[in-house]
Amino acid sequence: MKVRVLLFARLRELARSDALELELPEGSTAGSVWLRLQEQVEALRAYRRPPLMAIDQAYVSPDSVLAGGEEVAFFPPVSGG
Amino acid sequence: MKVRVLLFARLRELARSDALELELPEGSTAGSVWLRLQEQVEALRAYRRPPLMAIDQAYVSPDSVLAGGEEVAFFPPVSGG
Amino acid sequence: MVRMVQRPIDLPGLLRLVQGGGIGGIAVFVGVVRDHNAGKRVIAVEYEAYPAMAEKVLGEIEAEAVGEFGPLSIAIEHRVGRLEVGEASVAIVAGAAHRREALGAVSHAIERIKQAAPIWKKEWYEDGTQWLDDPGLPGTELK
Amino acid sequence: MVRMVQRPIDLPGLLRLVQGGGIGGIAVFVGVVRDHNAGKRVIAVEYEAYPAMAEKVLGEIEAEAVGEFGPLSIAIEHRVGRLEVGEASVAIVAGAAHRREALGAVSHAIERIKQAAPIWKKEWYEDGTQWLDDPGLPGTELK
Repeated sequence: MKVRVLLFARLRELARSDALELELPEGSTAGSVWLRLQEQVEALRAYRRPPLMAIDQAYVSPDSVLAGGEEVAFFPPVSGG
Repeated sequence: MKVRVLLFARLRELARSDALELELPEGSTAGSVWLRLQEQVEALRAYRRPPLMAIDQAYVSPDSVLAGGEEVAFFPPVSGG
Repeated sequence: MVRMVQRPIDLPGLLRLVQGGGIGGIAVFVGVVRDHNAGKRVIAVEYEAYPAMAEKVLGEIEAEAVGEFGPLSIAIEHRVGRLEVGEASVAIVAGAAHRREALGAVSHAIERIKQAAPIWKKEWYEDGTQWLDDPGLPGTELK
Repeated sequence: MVRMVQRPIDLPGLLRLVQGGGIGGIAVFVGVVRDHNAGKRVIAVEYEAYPAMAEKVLGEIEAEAVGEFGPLSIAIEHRVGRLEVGEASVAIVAGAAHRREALGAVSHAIERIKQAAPIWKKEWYEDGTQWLDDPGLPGTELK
């Protein structure tokens, strides 16, 4: 199955990319997508704490299971306002 | 001694006057000015509770003593904002 | 800065007064004439003030807000005269380094204005007028 | 009504949105770019957002405010892109029958925006830039 991954702020800058497609095994979780990303994009390994994660624009925990086709976003603590 | 008396809102309307001069005995208090006013202006007797009082634009209690020459104001509970 | 005015509230002007490089948050409260009160339809209101004392009290309220919420830039404008439904009667604007101080100062100021500023409101209804000073007073019936 | 925008905050437009005959008080909070932060002189900031999610979260924050403070009319606008010192980054406007609901809704909304809206701020200094996401992160040093 495939998901679309979005990266923001520091993560976008580290990865030098704001979006990518990932092919994943069935049963993948949001957290496992992050680990896969860090394998593929070496620069993201410098970011050692778990990022915030969202599936289809809603916050999720790392154990949330994906069905395929979702938009999965990773980002640092927010600082808007 | 003399003071200048100001009336506002309902009291101004009852008295049909917004300002008057009063000649007072030495040692008069703000409260005694109010009693004198009610003697002189019959329509003010309908207002049976003590009004708010100010001397020279500062709230005072009825027992505040006047020296003469002050601006003494009487008015109902405030409702601005 | 405090001002009693007989023209519409100048919110853009008040906002300009509280700007500055150290300001991180600006809070505002605007009181507006509502179309109803205590179950009656209101068509307009009239505000009367003791102008010299009102400006003095509003200045004290500004000083209190600074004392309680720390360094801030604050401006208050209150209108007098006849106002139609939807028009602003009062505006308080506070700029501070941080949001909590700005919001706290504005909340504090509007509460204190309602308690202490020598200003009175008369409501106009389809069938008469009424001062809002004290519903228990004799002579409070509609005129 | 929530809007993520790439142009200056339109405060008069937001104020028009929350008007209506039943409104007795309008509260506003405007976040402004400050000229310093954590002891450093700031010359500009850049806001980045996840726009679709930010609008969703801001909409949820509006719904929360109505749930907590009762009937009110609320509008939020957050700007993204580069902003100079003194420019507004966010504005929240709430109109309600009474002042406490309007002020409470605005205070609640700005706290929740800072906690939850997927928006990030980068500060520009004379000697570099810095994300404000997390000072403890590796790579947080000035670039």
